[in-house]
Amino acid sequence: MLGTRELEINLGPQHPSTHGVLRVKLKLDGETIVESDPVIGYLHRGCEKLGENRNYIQTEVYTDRMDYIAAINENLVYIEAVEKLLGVEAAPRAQYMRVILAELQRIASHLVWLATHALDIGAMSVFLYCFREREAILDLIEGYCGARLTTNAIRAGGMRLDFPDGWTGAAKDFCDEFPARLKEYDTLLKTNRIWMGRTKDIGVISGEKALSYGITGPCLRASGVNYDVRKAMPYEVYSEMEFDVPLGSVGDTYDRYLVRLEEMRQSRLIVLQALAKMPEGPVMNKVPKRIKPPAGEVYVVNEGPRGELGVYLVSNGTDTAERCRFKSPCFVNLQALPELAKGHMVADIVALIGTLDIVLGCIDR
Amino acid sequence: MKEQLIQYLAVPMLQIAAIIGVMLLCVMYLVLWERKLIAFMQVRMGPMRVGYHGLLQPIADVVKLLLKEDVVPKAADRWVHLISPIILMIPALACFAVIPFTGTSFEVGAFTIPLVNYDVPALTVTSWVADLNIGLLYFLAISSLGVYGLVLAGWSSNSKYSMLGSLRSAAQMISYEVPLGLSIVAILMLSGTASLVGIVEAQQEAGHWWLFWAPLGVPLLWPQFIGLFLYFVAAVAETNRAPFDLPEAETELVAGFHTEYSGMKFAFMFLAEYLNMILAALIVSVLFLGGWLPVTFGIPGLSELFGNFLPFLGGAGAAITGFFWLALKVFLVLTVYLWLRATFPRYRYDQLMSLGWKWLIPMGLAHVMVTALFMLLRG
Amino acid sequence: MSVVQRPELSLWKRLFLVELLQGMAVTFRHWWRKPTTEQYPKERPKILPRFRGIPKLQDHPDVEGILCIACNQCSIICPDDCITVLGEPRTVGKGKQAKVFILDYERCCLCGLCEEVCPTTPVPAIFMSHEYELARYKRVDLMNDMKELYEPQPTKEYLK
Amino acid sequence: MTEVSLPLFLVFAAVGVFGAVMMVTRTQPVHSALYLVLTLFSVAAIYVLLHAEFLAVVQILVYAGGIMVLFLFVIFLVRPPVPGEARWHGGRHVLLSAGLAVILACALGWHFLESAPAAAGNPSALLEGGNMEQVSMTLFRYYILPFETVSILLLVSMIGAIALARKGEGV
Repeated sequence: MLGTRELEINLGPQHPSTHGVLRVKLKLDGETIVESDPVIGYLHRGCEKLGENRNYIQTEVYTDRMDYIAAINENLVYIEAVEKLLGVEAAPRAQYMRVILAELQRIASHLVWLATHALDIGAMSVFLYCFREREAILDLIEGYCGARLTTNAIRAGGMRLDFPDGWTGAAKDFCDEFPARLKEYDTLLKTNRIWMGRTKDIGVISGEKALSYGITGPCLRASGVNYDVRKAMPYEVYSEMEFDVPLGSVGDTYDRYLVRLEEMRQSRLIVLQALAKMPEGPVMNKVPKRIKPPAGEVYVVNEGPRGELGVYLVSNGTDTAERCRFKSPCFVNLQALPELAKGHMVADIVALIGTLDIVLGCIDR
Repeated sequence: MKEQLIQYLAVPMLQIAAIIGVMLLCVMYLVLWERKLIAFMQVRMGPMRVGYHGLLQPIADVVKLLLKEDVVPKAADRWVHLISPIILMIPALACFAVIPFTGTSFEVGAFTIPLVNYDVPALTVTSWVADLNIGLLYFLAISSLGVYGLVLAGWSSNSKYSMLGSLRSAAQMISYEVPLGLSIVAILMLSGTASLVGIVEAQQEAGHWWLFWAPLGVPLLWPQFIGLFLYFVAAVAETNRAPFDLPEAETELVAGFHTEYSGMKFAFMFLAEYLNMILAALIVSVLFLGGWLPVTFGIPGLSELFGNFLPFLGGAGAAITGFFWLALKVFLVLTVYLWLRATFPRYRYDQLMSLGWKWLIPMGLAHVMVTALFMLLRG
Repeated sequence: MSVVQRPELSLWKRLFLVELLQGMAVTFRHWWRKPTTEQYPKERPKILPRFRGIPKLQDHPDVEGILCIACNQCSIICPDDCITVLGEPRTVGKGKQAKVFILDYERCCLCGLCEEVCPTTPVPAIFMSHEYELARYKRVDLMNDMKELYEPQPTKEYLK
Repeated sequence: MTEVSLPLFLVFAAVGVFGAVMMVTRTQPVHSALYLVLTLFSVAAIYVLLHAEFLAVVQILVYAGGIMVLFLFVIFLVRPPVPGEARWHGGRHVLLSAGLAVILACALGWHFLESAPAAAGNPSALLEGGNMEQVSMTLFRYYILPFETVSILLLVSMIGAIALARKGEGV
């Protein structure tokens, strides 16, 4: 006689909360999610193939456009791979500069995450407050390299340019002002009962399961696994920096929120330390103008804002890579969405897409 | 017969026309105030282009909505799709019939209509269209009809998002009508009448707003604060405003029940939503905040001073003063509405339901009991 | 490493909606802060010295004639192949100079590599200008030849 | 009835009958429900004409505002409409329903003819001070025991319905 049927819904690709162009096929029982199936590929631009057809200098331009929220981290990991192929090291001052810029970019990226995540859950004002602070960071980045998002700032052997006059002072000013702003976000969200209700115990994933999915970055640490590339295999001058790796205890959306907020505080500390320790000197080591690394292959990882960014390069001795592959943390993290979403309400799916902090440019490449 | 016709047909018609006109204007500027206020709270500026600081923006918006193409989905039920914005709009407007905007009535002297040489006798025009002895119930009954508009809009669009939005809204409005009604019951008991005019007059007699009703003479024991809180929360939920704006939660359901609406039909839905907001604020002001009574009401000396600050206009001055105080109260209540929207995240559907059924309804029942108890003890 | 604290609401805070009111206080304070909005066409953004706008050509008073030596390096490094250069013998001195220089803004990604590789002294012949308004009515307007590349873009004045 | 209310009554009665007829003849359940709402409204309007404002408001509040919305809810949820599925069941059903209608009309007519003068009651008492007081006095003073008994009965049936509906879920 009477039976129930599942309702199928297409969340995206045209939808206000899909962070780019993601499509999620949802099967609902009432408002409860029975099954969710992310469909990707709407933003595919063939960055990896382009990396095999453009030379090493040109390919960096494409890395800007993969994870457009955190371009400097993408630049950095790619250039590190090229440097490893070439067998050169960055100039000491440049290494500090890279850390400063990468950490600022991490703060900016986390701010975008917080902004969109809060907006997904309905807190409008946090969105604009976060973008105000991000604007300050983007101004710093623009002041350094001339572009806000598509930075193209790092070169094999060091940095393209030194910091302009007054830049370090401005960066310090930002770091001084930032904790007060973070406190405001805490007042609006951290202890807010609606926010807690919407995030606590939503999308719980255990450390073991997170590892088996291959999740990295804040999402993994929120599940209590202490793995941060900056600590595990330090690159650049991270071994000289003192910072804390925040871990979560439950592994739910609220933990992921707390972990990322704490990471912003730690990133700020790293920036301050690096600014204080930065030596004087040239920013570029001697590197041939035409980059022609010897034949060989490398795989380099570093810690992006979303997790472990990886680059795999195979050189055949010419100025163009034989193989160029990028490991995107977002892609791996998104895999866990069906697992996280199962049994939650349809409103939670947007919170979960938000909490995974995906950038579709990075997933589809 | 003719006099009756004027008294019972012509005057109410004019009143209705005036209320609709003024309220539509209010809605236009409420939208602008919403955009401006939320912008200020988000360190933005809001509309700045049309007119001085965007003051003509509402007019531009109306023109835009009027000229927009009316899109009806192919699989939609055309008739229901057409009438649901109207169904949404009519109850919202009909509720204004019982609202007393000011206490003193206007005296209109006898005059002659020139062309037809018709003598209109002297009239006393009140600020309300009808003073029903069941005014509050009328408000509850009529406002509960708005849900049809939402439900049918969602169903007739033949879209899954619209459908989910309308189902949510129906459940939400039905469940929050109960705490809304319960919070009103205490006021009903205090006033001893369900007429909105009677309720304000009862406050005038009591010498204070019902919000500050202090039973047993204890100065800072104001049980109606709970009533106000209950009413306000329930009204925010009834009007589908943040943080309870689930039927149109844009991050989940795109735009909820009005996803498939455009142009004039969308404008109607939009108007109805804001009319309901104004209505809820009016009811709060009348029930708890003393309606047209001045803000200083109950403070000796000041009360008389601000009761009529246009004494040279006589009765009309008092009427305008009352109108001003009511408008001020409504404006403040609406500002709180918008403030909430600028601050809070959105509840989830099940949380909203449990808040309504597990907290607000028991609280409402307890509130009625407590008020009744205090009234009994007082004798 | 350290485990983040998960705050719990105390009963007192729960009952009196303390944290909700605190949140409202934050938005209320922001009400009175100066807006960060930039009224764009009316107010112009502050351009920082290193800003990378659209690439343009320039000459230098120390060098006679056209600064560009048609070495094609910018055209080679360009990841989007948006530069076309044809050379001719220099009118003054020896070497080459640009005869045709076409820049397709439609494809340009503003990466700045062309400026970086330009070998001319004392300034690079192709440089990242501070112009950023690229909207045109026709796509063909985005193809710029040498004459247009030398001209600074006229800036419209917005009164309103 | 006064001179104004007679034409009004005729209008509302006609609308009510029209709504009722349309309700039973529509194939689309949602349309039927909407016509039923129309009928309920005209009945409420007739209550107003009879000076039973309270009853009119309650009619709208309970039937139109509450029960019919739940009806719509159920119609939406049960299954999407399949056009053309509803069939005309032939003469047998028409005969049966016509017969029932005639019997109902006879019964009602007989009742009203028999007891018309007595049923009018005392209209002046109804008009005094609004009939909300009248209704509440009747319900909560004179008939408090039956009223409470009925509410307990309703509560029990409600709980029973919930228990039956959730049987399969092991509650």
